[in-house]
Amino acid sequence: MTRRCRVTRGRLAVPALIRAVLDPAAGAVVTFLGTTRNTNAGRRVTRLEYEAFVPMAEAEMERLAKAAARRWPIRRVAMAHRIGRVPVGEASVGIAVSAGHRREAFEACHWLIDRLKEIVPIWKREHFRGGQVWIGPQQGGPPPRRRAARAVRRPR
Amino acid sequence: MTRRCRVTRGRLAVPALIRAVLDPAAGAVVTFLGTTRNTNAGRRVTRLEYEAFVPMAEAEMERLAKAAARRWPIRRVAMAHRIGRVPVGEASVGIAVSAGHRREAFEACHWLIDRLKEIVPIWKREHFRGGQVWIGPQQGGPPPRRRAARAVRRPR
Amino acid sequence: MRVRLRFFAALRERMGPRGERFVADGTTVGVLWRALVRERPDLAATRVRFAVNQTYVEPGHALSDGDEVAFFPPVSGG
Amino acid sequence: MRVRLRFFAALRERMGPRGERFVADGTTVGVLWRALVRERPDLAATRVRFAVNQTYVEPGHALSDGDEVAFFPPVSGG
Repeated sequence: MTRRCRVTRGRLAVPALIRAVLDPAAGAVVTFLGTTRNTNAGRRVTRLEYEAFVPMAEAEMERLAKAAARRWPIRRVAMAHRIGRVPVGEASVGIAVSAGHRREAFEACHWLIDRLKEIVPIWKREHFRGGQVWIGPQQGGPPPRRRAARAVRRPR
Repeated sequence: MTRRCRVTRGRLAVPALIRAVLDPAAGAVVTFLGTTRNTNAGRRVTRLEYEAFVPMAEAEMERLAKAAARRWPIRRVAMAHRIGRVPVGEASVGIAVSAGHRREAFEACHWLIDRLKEIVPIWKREHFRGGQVWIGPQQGGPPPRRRAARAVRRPR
Repeated sequence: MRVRLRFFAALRERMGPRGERFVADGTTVGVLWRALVRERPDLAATRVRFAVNQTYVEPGHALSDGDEVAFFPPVSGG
Repeated sequence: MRVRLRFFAALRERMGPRGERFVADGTTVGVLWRALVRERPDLAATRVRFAVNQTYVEPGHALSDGDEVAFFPPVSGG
């Protein structure tokens, strides 16, 4: 199983991601793109900003790709995660999987994005109208950053 | 729900397919590509050749896109099917679905390709080393075309 | 009344892409197909679906003058 | 022995991206974290995971001289 996992800056190169998994023995390519949505939890999102522990994030993505290849008969995997600012409508993450048949390509791709969100060391900060906040339960208690906490409560 | 369904000649324009479903309210884009595999049922495939009842195929794809939007909260759908010759490794069909969240994008995209294969009036003829054959149970009885039937049995 | 015929894939190779037929009022798609099979017994084994004016119909669908009737072998797109 | 520290996301904003620490032989990652929390009680509520030399470890993992210890808030990539 061939794999190519990268953390990158700037727009995700989706055609290159797909080209990386094309394979004469594959009948199916499934691609997932995660894009910045303009709303989240009732907030009007203006952009996301991603930070990664780059070498470990790439190594963890490689491990996931290998694990997927043990679970499903897939041919190739390509994963890319963008860091820095990601405006609304642009992709922060791309995962492409090729396989002989479509079921395993769909299942492996879905599993990879689920697992990526759980374990790959990447963090997003959401910038919205009136503030910003780290996403994920960063704290057991209430949000620590006064500006963000205040802004969440600001009526629109 | 916005949709764009086309039967086309020449290489599938995958970036355009994905661009057609980008949406500021979408957090997920799932894309399926069906590609010509170099083997099928033990035969060495050299290319596929597709034929469609073009206006009805486009109308049926539109109907499927609408049906998917009734079953899942999706944002946009783009479907394209290539006709004519499709060499090994190239895509014959592309389906892109955007949605607020990934689960519905995966499920709708998978459902759309399953249904497309069942009902959209498109047919493929497989060209392989030594012959050619229409795919699908075109006949209740044995393969009708002497050349294809003979070739299937030819040892490699 | 007159109906236009369309054939696809393996059926097109045997019947040609298009045809025309005069049928009695009230003729159904299934009756029309059986008439074709009587003339071409090699079609008898063919699994076929019907579309009239680009919409799938059942064999009991009654034809109207000017209809376009399409005969499909099992589809295999994707 | 000397270990290098790395902090990310919300933790990086409080602690800076990098640090260094001298610890007794056999010190575990969990013990090191509790020492940091004693000095910075505002960290007490933080949910944290640990990686040593770019591999996830449990709090009971014993450190070695020269290790790079990374402290992660819950990840939120994708």
